[in-house]
Amino acid sequence: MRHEIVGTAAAAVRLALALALTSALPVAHADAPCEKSQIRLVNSMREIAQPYHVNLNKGGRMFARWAGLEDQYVLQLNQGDSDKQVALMRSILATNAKCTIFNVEPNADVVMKPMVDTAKATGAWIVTHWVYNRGLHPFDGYDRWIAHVAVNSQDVGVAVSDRLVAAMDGKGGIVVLHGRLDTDPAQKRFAGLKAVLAKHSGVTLLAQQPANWDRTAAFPIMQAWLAKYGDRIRGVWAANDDMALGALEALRAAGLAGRVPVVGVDGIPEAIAAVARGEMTATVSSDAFYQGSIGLAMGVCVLTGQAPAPQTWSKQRREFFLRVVVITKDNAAQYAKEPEADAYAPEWRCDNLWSRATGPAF
Amino acid sequence: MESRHRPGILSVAPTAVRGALRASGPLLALLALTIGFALADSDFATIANLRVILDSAAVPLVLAVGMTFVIRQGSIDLSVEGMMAACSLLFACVVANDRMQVNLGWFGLPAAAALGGVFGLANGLVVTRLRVPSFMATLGMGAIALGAAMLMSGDQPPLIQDPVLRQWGLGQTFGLPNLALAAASCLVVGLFVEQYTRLGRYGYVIGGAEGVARASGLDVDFYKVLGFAFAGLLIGLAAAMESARLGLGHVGIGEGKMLGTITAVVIGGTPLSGGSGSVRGSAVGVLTLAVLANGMVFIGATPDLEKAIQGAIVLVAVVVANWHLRDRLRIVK
Amino acid sequence: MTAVALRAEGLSRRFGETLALREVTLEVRQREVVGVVGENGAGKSTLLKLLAGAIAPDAGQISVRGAAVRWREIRDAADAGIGVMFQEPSLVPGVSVAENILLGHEGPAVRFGIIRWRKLFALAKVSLAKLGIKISPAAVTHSLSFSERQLVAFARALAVEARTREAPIILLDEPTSALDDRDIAAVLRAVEELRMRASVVFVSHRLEEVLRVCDRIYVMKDGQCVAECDARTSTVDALQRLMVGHAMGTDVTREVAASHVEGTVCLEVRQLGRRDEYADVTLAFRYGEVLGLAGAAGSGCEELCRTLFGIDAPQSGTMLLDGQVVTLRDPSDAVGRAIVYVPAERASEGVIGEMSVAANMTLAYLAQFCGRWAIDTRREWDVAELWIRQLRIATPSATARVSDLSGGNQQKVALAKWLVGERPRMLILDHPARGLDVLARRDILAAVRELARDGVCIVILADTLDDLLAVSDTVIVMRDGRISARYSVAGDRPTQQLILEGMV
Amino acid sequence: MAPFTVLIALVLGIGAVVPSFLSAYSLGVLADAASVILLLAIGQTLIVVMGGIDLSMAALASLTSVIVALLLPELGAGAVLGALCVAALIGALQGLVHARAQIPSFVVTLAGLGICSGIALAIAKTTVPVAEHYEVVGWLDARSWGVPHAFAFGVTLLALFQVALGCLRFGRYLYAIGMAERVALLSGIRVWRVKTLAFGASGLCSGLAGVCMVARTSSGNPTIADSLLLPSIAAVLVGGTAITGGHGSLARTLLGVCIVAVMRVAVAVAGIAPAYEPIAYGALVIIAVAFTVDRSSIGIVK
Repeated sequence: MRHEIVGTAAAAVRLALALALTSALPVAHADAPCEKSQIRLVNSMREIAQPYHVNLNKGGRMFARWAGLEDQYVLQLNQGDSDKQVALMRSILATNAKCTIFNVEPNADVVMKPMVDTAKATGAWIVTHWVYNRGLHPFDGYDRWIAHVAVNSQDVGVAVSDRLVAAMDGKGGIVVLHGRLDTDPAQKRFAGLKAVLAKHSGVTLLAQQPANWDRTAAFPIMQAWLAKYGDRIRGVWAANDDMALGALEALRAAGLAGRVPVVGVDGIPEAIAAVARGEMTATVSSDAFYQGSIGLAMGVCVLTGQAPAPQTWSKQRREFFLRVVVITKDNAAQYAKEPEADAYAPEWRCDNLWSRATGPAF
Repeated sequence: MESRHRPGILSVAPTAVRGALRASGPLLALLALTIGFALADSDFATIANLRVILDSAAVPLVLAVGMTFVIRQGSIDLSVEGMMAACSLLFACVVANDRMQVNLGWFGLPAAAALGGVFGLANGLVVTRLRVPSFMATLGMGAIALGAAMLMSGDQPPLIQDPVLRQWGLGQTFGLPNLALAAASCLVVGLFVEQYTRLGRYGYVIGGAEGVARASGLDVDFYKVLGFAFAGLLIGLAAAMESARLGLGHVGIGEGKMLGTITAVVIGGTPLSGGSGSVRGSAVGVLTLAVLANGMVFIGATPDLEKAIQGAIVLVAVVVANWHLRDRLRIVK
Repeated sequence: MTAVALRAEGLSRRFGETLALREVTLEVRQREVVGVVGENGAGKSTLLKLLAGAIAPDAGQISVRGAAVRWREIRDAADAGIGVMFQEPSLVPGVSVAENILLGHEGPAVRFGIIRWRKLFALAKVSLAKLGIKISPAAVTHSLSFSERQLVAFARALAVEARTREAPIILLDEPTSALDDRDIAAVLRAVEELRMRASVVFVSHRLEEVLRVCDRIYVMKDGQCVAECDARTSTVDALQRLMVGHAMGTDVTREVAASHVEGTVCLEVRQLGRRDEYADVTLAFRYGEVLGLAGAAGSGCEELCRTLFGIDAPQSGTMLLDGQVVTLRDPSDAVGRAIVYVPAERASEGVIGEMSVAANMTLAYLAQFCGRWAIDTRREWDVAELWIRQLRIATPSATARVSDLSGGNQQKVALAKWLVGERPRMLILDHPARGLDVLARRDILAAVRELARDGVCIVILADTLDDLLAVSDTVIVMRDGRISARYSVAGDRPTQQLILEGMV
Repeated sequence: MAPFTVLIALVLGIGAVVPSFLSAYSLGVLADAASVILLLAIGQTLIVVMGGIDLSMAALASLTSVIVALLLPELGAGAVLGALCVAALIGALQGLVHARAQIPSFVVTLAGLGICSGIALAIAKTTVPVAEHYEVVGWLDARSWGVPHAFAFGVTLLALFQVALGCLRFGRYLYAIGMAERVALLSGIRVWRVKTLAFGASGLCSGLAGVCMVARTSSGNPTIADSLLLPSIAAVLVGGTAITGGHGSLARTLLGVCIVAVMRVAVAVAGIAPAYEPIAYGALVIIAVAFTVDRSSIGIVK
C-alpha cells in the first residue's frame, strides 16, 4: 500500500518532470500535480507566544496572502510536545495529503525522522528547518522532503562570540547561559564560543549554567554570579536573546546595565531594541519571517509545477545553510521594524528560492 | 463495673521530644545545606549572596504561601504556570507599557491579584460544583489561563515602562530586595490568615477530616473555594512581582514554578494528603530550594549533571531530615 | 406532662440490601432523658443519625417542638438546637480542642473575621467545665488519649446550649463506651444536670447506666422499636429479654480453672526494657493460656504489647520464641512468626471498610489462598462462609463490604482474619470488646477462650476488669513500667479491688 | 460506564466537525499517538491505586531511550533487555527509598526525575540516532491491519496487568495499601516489598515507553518523553481512578488514555484558532472529567 502511493507519486513526478523539460513555458503547466485551490499550507511550530515564533507565523501568513492562499494556511502548534507535533501532522494528512505542504520548525531533532517518514508514506510535501539531522538527508530517497534549511549554529556562535570578545577588548571573564543542553543549537553555539575563546587567551570562562532558553531562569543565575564574581564578570554570553534579556535585567538591578556587554542569538525585537540602546552588544538573526515562509514558497513552486520535482535538484539545493545577520548597534535601526511582503517577494520567486543559501550543510 | 483508661496500643502518643524534632526536620535540612555550601565555597556565605538568595526566594515564597492553603485543605493547584502567564500579561497591559494607553500605576498589582483571584475562584467552583478532582480541574484551568495569556500577548509581549514599578522590582530598601520585603509581608499575611481566620483554621479541618467538617455543618465547599481564590490572589501577585522584575508581560513567566512550589510546600512538611503543615514550613522549603539553586551556581557543577546532582541533594536532604521520624507503622504516601 | 421537644414518626432507612430502620416512632419531651437500647446493629446509631440530620430518612417525619422539619444537613439540626455526639469520635486531629468543640460555631469568638483565641478558649472551657474535666482547650487534639477525645466529643455536643434560646436537645451515642469510672461518673452527672434544662437521647449498651439516668427507655431490635418502658420500673434483665428475645446468662462460659493444664512456654521475655516506657519485664507467655495485662495509662502495658508485635524494638533484654532468641524487625516479621494482633480501633486499623468480608478475612494469609498463580476465589469464599458461620457474623454475604456491617461484626471479621490460616502461636488482643453489646462481647470472649483451648497463646488488654477476669487465666498488673503483681485467676481469685490497688 | 460514553461522544463530536477524523487512518494515527502515553499510564495506575504518584516515569523513559539507542548497535536485542532491566531497577530503587526511608513518593520520584534526566543528558548529550539493529525495536512502529503495533502491545500489557491486579496477591495488596495502609501493615503484609515491586513495575513500563519512543523516532534523546508526564497522569485520572488511592482500574485507564489522546489532537484538528486551543483543551478536560469521575465509590473529591 505504502509502496504503491510512493510509486504512483514518483511516477507522477517523473511525468511532470518530463513535461517540464519539454515545455518552454515558465508558468504553470497543465500537468502540475495540484490545482491551486487544492494546495494546503501548514506551518508547524512550537507556539506563538515568543517573538521568534510570532514572526515565523507572520512570515508564513505573509507568504500565503501574497500567493493568494491565505484561506488554505494552517498553523499547528505543539506547545513543546514532540509527540504532539508528529501526531498533529499525521492527523491532518487524513485528507488531501498530496497537496499539503509542511514548513516545519522541529520541536526537537527527534521529530525529524517520523515527520519525513510520514511525508514519504502519505505523499505530503515537507520542508524542515534548523536542526542537525545526523545521517538523515532529503536526497537519500526522500522525494517528498523538498529541502532542509539548516542554520549553522556554530557559525552563529562564532559570530556573536567575536562581537563579545571585541567589546571586552579581548580580556576579562565571561559567564555563559546555556539553552536546553540536549538540543543541537545549544551545543553548537557553545562550540562556536569555545572556538573563539581558543583564539583569545585573555578571555576566561568563569562559569556556565543551563537556563533552558528561559528569561526567568536566567535572572537568578546571573544574580548569583554577580554575588560570586562581582566585577570580574566582563561579559555575558547567552545562547538566546530571552536569556540574554533576563541576564540584562539582573545587571540592571545591580546598576550594571550597559556597562557589561551582553550577547544573545535570535534577533527578537526586544533584543534589537536593547542593542540599539547599547545595553546589548550583538544578536544574530536567522530571520524568522524568511524561515516561516521559504518552505511554503518552495512547496508551492513544486506543486504548481513552477519548479521541477525536488529529486532533480542538486544536493546543495536540498540541504543548505541559511545566511544569518549579525545585528549590532550599527545596523540595529534597519531591523527594528517589521518587514513588508514586498521585501521578501523576490526571494519567494521560484527561480530564486536559494538566494540565502550559503553552501551545503553538513 | 470497673473500667480502665486505655487508648489502645497503637495510639500511644509520641513523646514531646519527638514532636519537637518532627517540626524542625526541614529546618535542619536547610541549615545543613547552607553550611555545606558555605564550606564548599567561601564566597557563598556573604551578605551580598544572602540578598540574592532572598531575592530569588521572593516569588516562590508568595506562591508557596498560597499553595500551602490549597494543599492543606487536601487539594492541589496545577494551574500556577498558566495563571501566572495570564496575570503577568494583564499586569503589563494595565501599567504604563508600550502597547496600551492604560496606566494604573501601583493599582496594577491589585488588578493582577484580582485576576488571579478570579481564576482561583473558578478553580474552586469547578472542584466543588462539578466535583472534578482538583488535580484535573486546575490542570484544565491552567490551560485556559495560558490560552488567555496567549491572546493577551498577541504578537509582541508588552514591555513595562513604569520606572517606579521597575525600580520596585529590581531595587532594594534598607539593604533588602524590595521583592523579598513584599514576599515577607505576604508570609506575615499568610501566617495571620492561617492562625486567625476561619479560612486558615478550616483548611486544617477540611484537609484532616472532610467528613467531620461536613458533619459539623461547615460550609466546606465555600471554604475550599476561598482557599483556591486566596492562592489565586497570591499567584496573581507573584506574577506581577516577577513581571516588574523582568520588565514585561511574559507567557513563559511561570515556567517550572508549579512543580517547584509544590516541592517547596511538601519538603516544608505539608503532606499532599492535607490536614497539617504550616506556611512557616513552606517558607523553609522555599528557602531550601533557593539555597540549593543558588549553591549549585556557586559550586559550578558541570551543566550536564546539574539536574542529577540537584535531584540527589534534594533526596539526601529530605531523607536525612526525616530519618528520625521513621517508624514501623508510619504511613507515608 | 411537659411539651414534646422532639418527635419522630415512622422513620425508615435502607442501606443497600439491609433495612436498617423500620418505621420507628419516638418521642422526647422537654427536660426528659430518653434511653435507647438494643444490640449492635439494632439501628440505634442510624436512628440518631437521622435525628441529627446526618442522613435523610427514606420515609417518616421528624418534628421539633411541634413543627415538622426536613433537614438537608447537620447544620440545620444544629441551628434547631440539636447537639450530637456520634459513636465514632469524629474529631479533627490537627487542630485544637477548642476548635473541635466549637467547630462551625465560632461566631461569638470571631470579630471582623478575626479569630480571638482567648475568647474561643474561654467558650470551650465552659463546655468542658460542664463535664468537670481538665483538658486544655489549646491542646492539639491528636495528642489526647482515646477517652479524652471521647469527652471532647461530648463537650462539643453540649456546646449547642450556648447557641440556642430554646431548650437544647442533646443526642448521645455511646458516650461512655471507652471511658474510665471517673469520666463515666462525670458524663452521667452532666446528663443529670442536663435534665434541668434540656432533652437528652442517651444511647448505651451499658444497661445499668441507662436505667440510672433515663426517665423512659426505648428498646430496639432489628431496626424496629419493640418496646417502650419506664426506667423506674424496669430492670436489666427485663431490658435484655426485650433486646434479644430471651434472658441472658450471667457471663462468659469458661472452663473450670482446675482443669486448666499449664502449657509449654510460647514466648518468653527476659529483663525487657525500652526507654522510659517499661523496664525489667520478665514474663512467660504459655500456649493455651490467656494472659491479661492490667495497668493504667503510662503503666507500660501498651508499650510492651507494641514490642511483642514488633512495632517497637526493645532496647534491652531478650525475647525467646519457643526457646530461640528472636528479634522482631517489624509487624510483618511478627506475623511471619505467627504472632498476630487484633487492634483496638477496628475501623481504621482492624479491617478495610471498602473491601469485602472475604477479602478482609484472607488479607493476612493470602498466600494460602493462592493456586500456582492466582488467588483461588472459590476457596476464599468457602473459608469466609465457614468463619461467618463459626463466629456468627451477621452479613448479607461474604462479598458484602465490611463498612456496611455493625461494629461487633466488624470486630469478628478482624478476629477471623487470624483464624483462616494456620492457628497463630500468639494472639494479642487490644480491647477486643470495646463498644460491643453484650451478645457480641460474649461471642468474642467465647471465641478467645475457644482459641486458648486450642492451644493459642493469648495476651489481652481488656476494656473492663470484668472482661479481664472473665477471660484470663493469669493477670499481670503493671505500674510505672514494671510488673507490680501477678495473679492466677483460678488459684488466687483476685478481686477487682486487688488489681486496682496494684495499678495505682 | 461514564468514561466510555465520554470517549464516544468526543470522537463522534469531532467526527461531526471533521468527518475525516473517523477514517481508519485517523483512528490509527490516534492509537499510535496514544501508545506511549498508554504504557506510561499503566505504570502510573499501579502507583496511583496504591495512593502514591510517580513523577519520574517520563524522565526514566527518556533515559531508557538513550540507553537503548547507545547500546543497540553493539548489543542488538540485548540492549533492549538491558535497558528494561535498568529501568525496572531504577523504579524499584525509588520504591525502596520511598518505603524504607518513609519519604513521600512525590519527593522521591521528583528527585528521581532530576537524576534520570541528568544522567540521560550526561551520557547522551543530544539525540542519538539508531540505524544498526533498528529492526529489534522497529516492529513496534509498524502496523498490522491498520493497528499500530505499539498500541496493540500496550493494550496487551494492560490486559496482563489487569489480570495481575485482579487475580494475584500483588493486586490485592496494592488496593489494600491504597485503601488502608495501616491495616495492611498490621496484617503482616510486607508493604515495603509491595511498594518496591509496584515502583519496579512502573519503572518497567517507563522502560517500555522509552523503547517505543526509540522505535517511533529511530533515535534516543534525553528529553524525548518529558512532555508526556502530565498527559499520562491525566489519563489515569480522566479514566476515573482516584488520586487518593484504593479505587480505579486499568480498564478505566485505557479509556482515559484514549480520551486524553483524542483531546490532545482533537482541538487542533477541529480547526480552532491556535490561540484558543489551550482554552478549548482546558475546558474539554474539565468537562470530560466532570463526567468520568466515579463519585459513587470516591466519597470525598480531593
